[in-house]
Amino acid sequence: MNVPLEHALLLATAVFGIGLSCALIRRELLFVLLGVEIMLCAAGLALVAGSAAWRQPDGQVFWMLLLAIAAAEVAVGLSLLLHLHRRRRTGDVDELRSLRGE
Amino acid sequence: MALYETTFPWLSLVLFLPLVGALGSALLARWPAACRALSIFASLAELGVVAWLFLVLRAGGDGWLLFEDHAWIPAFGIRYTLGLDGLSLTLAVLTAFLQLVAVLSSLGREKTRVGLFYALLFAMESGILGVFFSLDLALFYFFWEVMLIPMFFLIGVWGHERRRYAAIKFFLFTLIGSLLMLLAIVALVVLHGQDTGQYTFSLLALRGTQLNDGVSHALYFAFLLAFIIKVPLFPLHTWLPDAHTEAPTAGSVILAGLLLKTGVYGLLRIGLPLFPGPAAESLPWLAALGLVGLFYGAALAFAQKDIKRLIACSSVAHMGLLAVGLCSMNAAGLEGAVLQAVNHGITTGALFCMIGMIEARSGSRDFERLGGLWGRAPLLGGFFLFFNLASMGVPGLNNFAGELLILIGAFRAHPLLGALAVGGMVFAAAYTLRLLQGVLWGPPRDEAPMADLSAREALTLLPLAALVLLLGLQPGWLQEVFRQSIRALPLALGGGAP
Amino acid sequence: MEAALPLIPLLPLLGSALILLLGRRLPPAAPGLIATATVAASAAVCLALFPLSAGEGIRARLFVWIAAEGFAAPFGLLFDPLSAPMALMVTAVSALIHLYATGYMREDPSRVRFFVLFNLFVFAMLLIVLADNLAILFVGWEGVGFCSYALIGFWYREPKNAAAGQKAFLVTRVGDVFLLIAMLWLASDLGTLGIREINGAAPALPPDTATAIGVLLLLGAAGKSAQLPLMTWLPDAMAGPTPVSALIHAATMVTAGAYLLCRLNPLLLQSPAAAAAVAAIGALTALYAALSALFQREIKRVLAYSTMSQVGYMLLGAGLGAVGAALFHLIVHAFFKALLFMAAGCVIHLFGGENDITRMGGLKKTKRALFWLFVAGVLCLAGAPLTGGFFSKDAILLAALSRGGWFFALLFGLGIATALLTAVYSFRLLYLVFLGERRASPDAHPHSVPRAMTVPLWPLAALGLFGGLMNLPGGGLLDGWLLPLAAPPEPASHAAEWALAAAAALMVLAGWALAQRRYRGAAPAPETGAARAFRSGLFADELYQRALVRPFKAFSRFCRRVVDGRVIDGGLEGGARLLASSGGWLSRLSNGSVSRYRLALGLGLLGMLGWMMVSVLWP
Amino acid sequence: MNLVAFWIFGGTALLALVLCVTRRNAVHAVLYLLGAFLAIAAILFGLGAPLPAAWQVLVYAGAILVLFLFVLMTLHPPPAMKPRRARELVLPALVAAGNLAGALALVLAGSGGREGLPGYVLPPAALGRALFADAWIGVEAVSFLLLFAAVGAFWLGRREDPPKERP
Repeated sequence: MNVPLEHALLLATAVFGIGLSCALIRRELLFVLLGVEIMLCAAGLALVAGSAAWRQPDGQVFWMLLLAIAAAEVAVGLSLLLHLHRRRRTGDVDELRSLRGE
Repeated sequence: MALYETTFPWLSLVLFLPLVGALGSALLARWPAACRALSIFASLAELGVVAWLFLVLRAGGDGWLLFEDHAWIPAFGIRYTLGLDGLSLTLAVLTAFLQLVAVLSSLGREKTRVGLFYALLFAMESGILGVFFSLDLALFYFFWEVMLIPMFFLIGVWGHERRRYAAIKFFLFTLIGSLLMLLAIVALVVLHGQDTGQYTFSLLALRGTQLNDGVSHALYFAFLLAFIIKVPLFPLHTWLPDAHTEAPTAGSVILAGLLLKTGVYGLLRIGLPLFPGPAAESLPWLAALGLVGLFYGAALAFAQKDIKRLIACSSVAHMGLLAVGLCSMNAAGLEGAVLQAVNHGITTGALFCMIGMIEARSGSRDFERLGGLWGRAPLLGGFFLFFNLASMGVPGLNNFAGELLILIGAFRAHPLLGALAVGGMVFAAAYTLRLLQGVLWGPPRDEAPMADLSAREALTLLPLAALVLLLGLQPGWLQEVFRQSIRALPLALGGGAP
Repeated sequence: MEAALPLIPLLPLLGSALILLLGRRLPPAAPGLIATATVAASAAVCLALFPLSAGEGIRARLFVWIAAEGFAAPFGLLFDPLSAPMALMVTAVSALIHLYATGYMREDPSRVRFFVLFNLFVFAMLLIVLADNLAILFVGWEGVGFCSYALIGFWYREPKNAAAGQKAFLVTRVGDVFLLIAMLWLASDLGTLGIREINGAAPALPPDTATAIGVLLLLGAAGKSAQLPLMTWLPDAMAGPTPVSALIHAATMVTAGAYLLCRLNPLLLQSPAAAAAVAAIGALTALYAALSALFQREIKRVLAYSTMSQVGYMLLGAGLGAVGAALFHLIVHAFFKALLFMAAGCVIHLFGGENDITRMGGLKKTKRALFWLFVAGVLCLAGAPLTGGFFSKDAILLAALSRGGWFFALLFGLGIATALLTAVYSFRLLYLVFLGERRASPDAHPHSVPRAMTVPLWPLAALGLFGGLMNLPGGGLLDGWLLPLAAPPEPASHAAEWALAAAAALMVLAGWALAQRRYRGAAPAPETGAARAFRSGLFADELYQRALVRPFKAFSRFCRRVVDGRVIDGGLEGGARLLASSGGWLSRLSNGSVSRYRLALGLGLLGMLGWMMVSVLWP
Repeated sequence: MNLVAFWIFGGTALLALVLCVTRRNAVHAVLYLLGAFLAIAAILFGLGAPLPAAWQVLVYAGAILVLFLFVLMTLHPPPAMKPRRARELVLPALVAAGNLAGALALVLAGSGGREGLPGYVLPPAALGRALFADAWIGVEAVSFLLLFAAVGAFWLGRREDPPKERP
C-alpha cells in the first residue's frame, strides 16, 4: 500500500490531537484513560507508518512493545478508576484534592 | 628539603593522634569516667609529642622544619603535603596546649553525651592542626571545612539557650566564605594549569602564577573574604559574640584560642603570599577595618549584659589590633601579630575557663546577678583579676609584649595608624574594669559560701598563669621560633627605619 | 657593691611575693612587718649605694625584655644623680608610711591583700625612678596605675570606692596612651628608648617633632600627676585608706609625672614651646587646685587638692628647666605632705571616722603632740620662712622671676597668688581641725591613736622643717649634685633673692592673718554659690561625665543594639527571610489539583513542539 | 492499498474518535472507540503490518476495550457525568488545539516527498524473528512492566470489605 508517509503521519497526528484533547478536557477519569489510549494508538500508527516508509521491521517491533505498554497502562488505570469510585462515589478527577496540603 | 631528614612521618602522627583520642572516647561513651580519663591521656600525649618537637626544632632553620609529601589524588594533581616551619610549630603547640586546657576545664561539666563531646573536641583539634600543617590547597580546604563541623555540633548540642541560632549562624558565615575560597582555589589551579600545563594544588607551585590584574584581584578578594570572616574583622564579626556565648566552655576556649587564629594563619600563609600585588593594595583597607574593629569591639563589649559575651566582643577588639599589626608589614608588626595571636589564645582561653567556673558556681553570667565574688572566692577572684589585667595589656604580662610590638610596627608603617591603635588601650581598660566591677567588686549578692578553686581548676589555671607571666617577661624565646619563618614568607616586607 | 643595685626594686617585690604566698598562715602582724622590713632594707641599700651615683652614676642591665628587628627594650636600671635622691626619698618615705600602715590596718581583715599591693606599688614606683629606658619606665608607670586602682578600691564592698579606683585607672590610662605614643615616636625616630641616649640625641630631632613629643610627654605626666586636664581622679582617690593617700597620692605616684619631665628635661628643652606649655599647665593647675582646696569640706580632699597644687609648682620648675628646684620641691613636699596625710589619718581616727572638718575642732586641747606635728606640716606647706617648703618653693619662683619676659612674669604672678592661697587654706585647716571649740558630737571617740601611727610623723616633721638645708639658695648642695645632668640655675642678683624671700614671707603672714580672721571660732558661714563651684573643682567632674562618659556609654549601647543588632544581623536575617518567603511562593504552584497537572503536561508538550518548530522552520 | 482506501478508513476512524470523545454516556464512548480501533487495524494492515493489525483487533479492541466495558459494568451507579462549564473548557481546548496545529505544521513542513512507495509487507515470521532475536531486551523489559502492572492492578482493585469511607 503505497501510502505516502506524510499522509499516515497526518492521520496519526489527528488521532493524537483528539486523544490529547479528550485527556485534557474531559472531567472523568474514564475519559482521561480513553484519551491516553487514543494517544498511544496514534503513536502506534505513526510507528508502523515509519516502518513501512523505511522498510525496516523496527517500527512494528516497537508497535508490539507499545501494545504491551498500553495494556499495562489500562490495567492500572482501570483499577485506579475502581478504587476511586469505591472511595469517592465519583469518577470526577477534580474531586481529588487531598494532596492540596495547606 | 626538611631540616631533619627523618623518614618517620612526625607530622602525620601529630595530625592523626587526636583522631585516636576521638575514636577512643566515642567508643567509651557508655563509661564517662573512662572517657574523661582517655581524653586527658590523649591530650597529654598529643601535647607531649608536639612539645618534644618544639624543643628539638625550635633552633629553627630557613627551610621547612619537617616536610611530608605523598600523592593523594594524582588525577587532579592533589598531593598530601604537610610542612612545618616556625610559625606552624608555634601555633601547633598552642593548639595542643589549649586542647588540654579545654579538656581539663570541661571535666564533669558536659551535661550530656560525654563520649561524643570529647570525640568532637579531638576531631576539631585534628582539623585545626591540619589547617596549620597542610601546604596543598585542596588538603588545606579539606581541613578548613573539617574544622567547622565539630564546632557546629559543640555549639548546637552543648550550647546554652540560643545555641541553634548561634551554631547555624557560625556555620553559615564561615561556609559562605570558604565556598568562595574553594571557587578561587579551583580557578587558580585551572589558570595555573593552562599557563604552565601542570595542574597542581601545591601552594608552593601556585605562588608563581602570572595572573592578569582583574582576575588576581578577584581571586585575592575571595581568599581574603574567607579569612576575614574567620579573623573576624569589623563588618563580618557578628557570628563571634553569638558563637562564643552559646558555646560550652571547651568550645569557647578552642574557638577563641584557635579558630580565630586559623584566619590570621590563612592570611599569612596563603592569602598574602599568593597575590602580593593586590595584597599590598588591600593593606590600608585591612588596617582601617582592624582599627574600626578595635574601637567598635571595645564599645560593643562595654555595653554587654552577659560577661561571656563581653569577653567575646573583646576578642573582636583584640583581633582588630592583631590585624593592624599584620598590615604594618614590617618585622616588628608581624612578629607582634603572631605573638599576640598566641597571647590572645592563652589569655582569652583562660578567661573563658574562669567564666565557666563562675557560671558553675553562681549559676548565671548576667551582670545583675553577679558581684562581690572577691569576698566569697578570693583565689578565683585573684586569678580572674590576673587574667583580666593580662587581657587589658598591663605591661609585664603577655598581651602587652605583643601589643607593644604591634604598635611599634604600626607606628613605623604609618604614625597616625600607630597613634590611633594606642588609643584602643583606654577602651580595653574601660570594658575590662566594667567586667571586674561587675564580677569581683561591689556587695556580694548573697552571703551563701561559694566554693573557691578546686584542685583541678587550679591545675588548669596555673600553667596558663605561668605562660602569661613567662611570655610577658620574656617573649624573646618564642619570637625566635617564628622569626625566621615570617621573614621567609614572600610578603612585601616594608622595613621602615630600624 | 654595684651589683646590689637591682636589689633596690626587687626587695619590695620579694616582700610582696612572700606575703602573698605565706600571708594567711602568718600571725596577724606579720604582713605589715615583712612589708616594712623589705622597704626599709631597700632604703638602706639605696643609702649605701648613694655615693656611687655621683657623676655618671651606675647602671645594671639584667636581661633583654622585648626585642624585635631594630628595636630593643632591655631591663636596665640607672642610678645617677637624679634618680638616686628620688629613690632614696621614695624608699625612706614608703618605709615610714608602711610603719604607719601597720598601725592603721591592725584591725582590717584583709591586711594581707593590702600589704601585697603596697609593696607591689613601691616596686613599681622604684621601676619608674630607676628605669634606664622608657620601656621599663612604662612598666612601672602602668604597674603604679594598677596598684593605685586596687588600693583606692581596697574596701571594694562599697561600690563608690571601686568606682573611684576605676576612674583613677581610666584617667591615668588616658595619660599613659600619650606617653606610649611619645615612646613609639622616639623609638621610630631615634631608634632607641634609652633615657640617656634620648637626652643625648635630642638635638637631632626636628623642632616640630620635639614639640609634639614634648606635649605628649606633658599629657602623659598630667595623667599621672593629676594636672589639668586629667586631674579629676585625684580628689575621688581619697576613697582609699589613708596610708594609700599618703604614699600614692602625696609622696610618690603623683610626683612621677614631674620626675618624668625632669628625667627627660634635655629633650623637653629642645622645644621652648613645649617647655612653656609645661610651665603654664603647672602654674594654672597650681592656682586652680589652691582655689578648690580653699573650699573643700573633707580634710583629705583639701590635702589632695593641695598636692595637685604643689605638683603644679614642680611642673612649673621642670618647664623652666630648673630641674634642681623642681626635684628639691618634690622631695621636701613628699616629706611634709606625707606627714599631713598621716596626721589627717590620726585626726579622722580620733573623730571616729568623721571626715568633715566643719564638724571637727578643738583637738588641740586633747592631742597636743599631734597638734604640734600638724603645725609643722602646715608651716612647711604654707612656705613659712626658714622651713623646707619655703626654700623649695622660693627656688622655683626665683627661677620663674629670673627667666624674664612677660609670659614668665605672668607665671611668677600666678605662683605668688597660689602661695598666698596655699597659706590661707593650710591655716584654715589648722583652725578648723585643732582650734576653736569642739563641734564634733561628744559621744565616745577612741582617745588614743596606736603608737605605730604617730612614731613615723616625727622624722617627717624634722625632714620637712629642716629640708631647706639640702639646697640653700645660691649654690645649694642639690644643684651642685645635679650638675652633670641639668644646667645650674642662672645666678640671680642677691637683691632679687632677698626681695623674693621677703615677698614670700609677706604672703605667708597675710595668709595666716586672713585665715585667723575668717575661721577662728566663727560659725561656718552658709556655702555660697562660688564656694560650692570651687568645692567641686569648677564642676570639672560633671563636665567630663557629660562630655565624655555618657556619650561613650550611649555610643556603645547604640553599637550593640543598632549596628550589631539591626544593621548587620538585621540585614542577614532579612536575606534569610526573603529566601524563605520566595520558597513559599513556589510551593503554591503545585496545589494538588489533577487538572492543573494535566494542563502543565500539555503546556510542556506545547513547549517542546514549539521549540522543535523553531529549530526546524527557522534553523 | 491505495490512497483512497487509506483515507476512507482514516476518515471513519477520525469520525468515530470525535464521537467517542464527545459522548455523555461512557458505554457509547467505548463502543465508538471500538469502531475507531477496527478502522485503524485495517489501516495497519494496509501499511504492510498484518500481525500488528491482527493484534490490534485482538488486544486493543478485544482485551482493552472489553476490560473498559467490564469495569464500567461493575460500577453500579454509572459514573455521573457532570457537564463541564464552558469557562473551564477554554484553556485546555486552546492547549490541545495548539498542540494539534503544531504537530500538523511540523508534519506538513517536513514532507520528504516520498509519494507512492511500492507496497512493503513484513511477514509475521520476519516480525517474530526481529522481535525475539534483535529486540529481546525490549520484550523482557516489557514483560517486567506487565508484571508490575498486574500486581498494581490487583492491589488497587481489591475489595476492602467493608470499604473504609474516608472524607
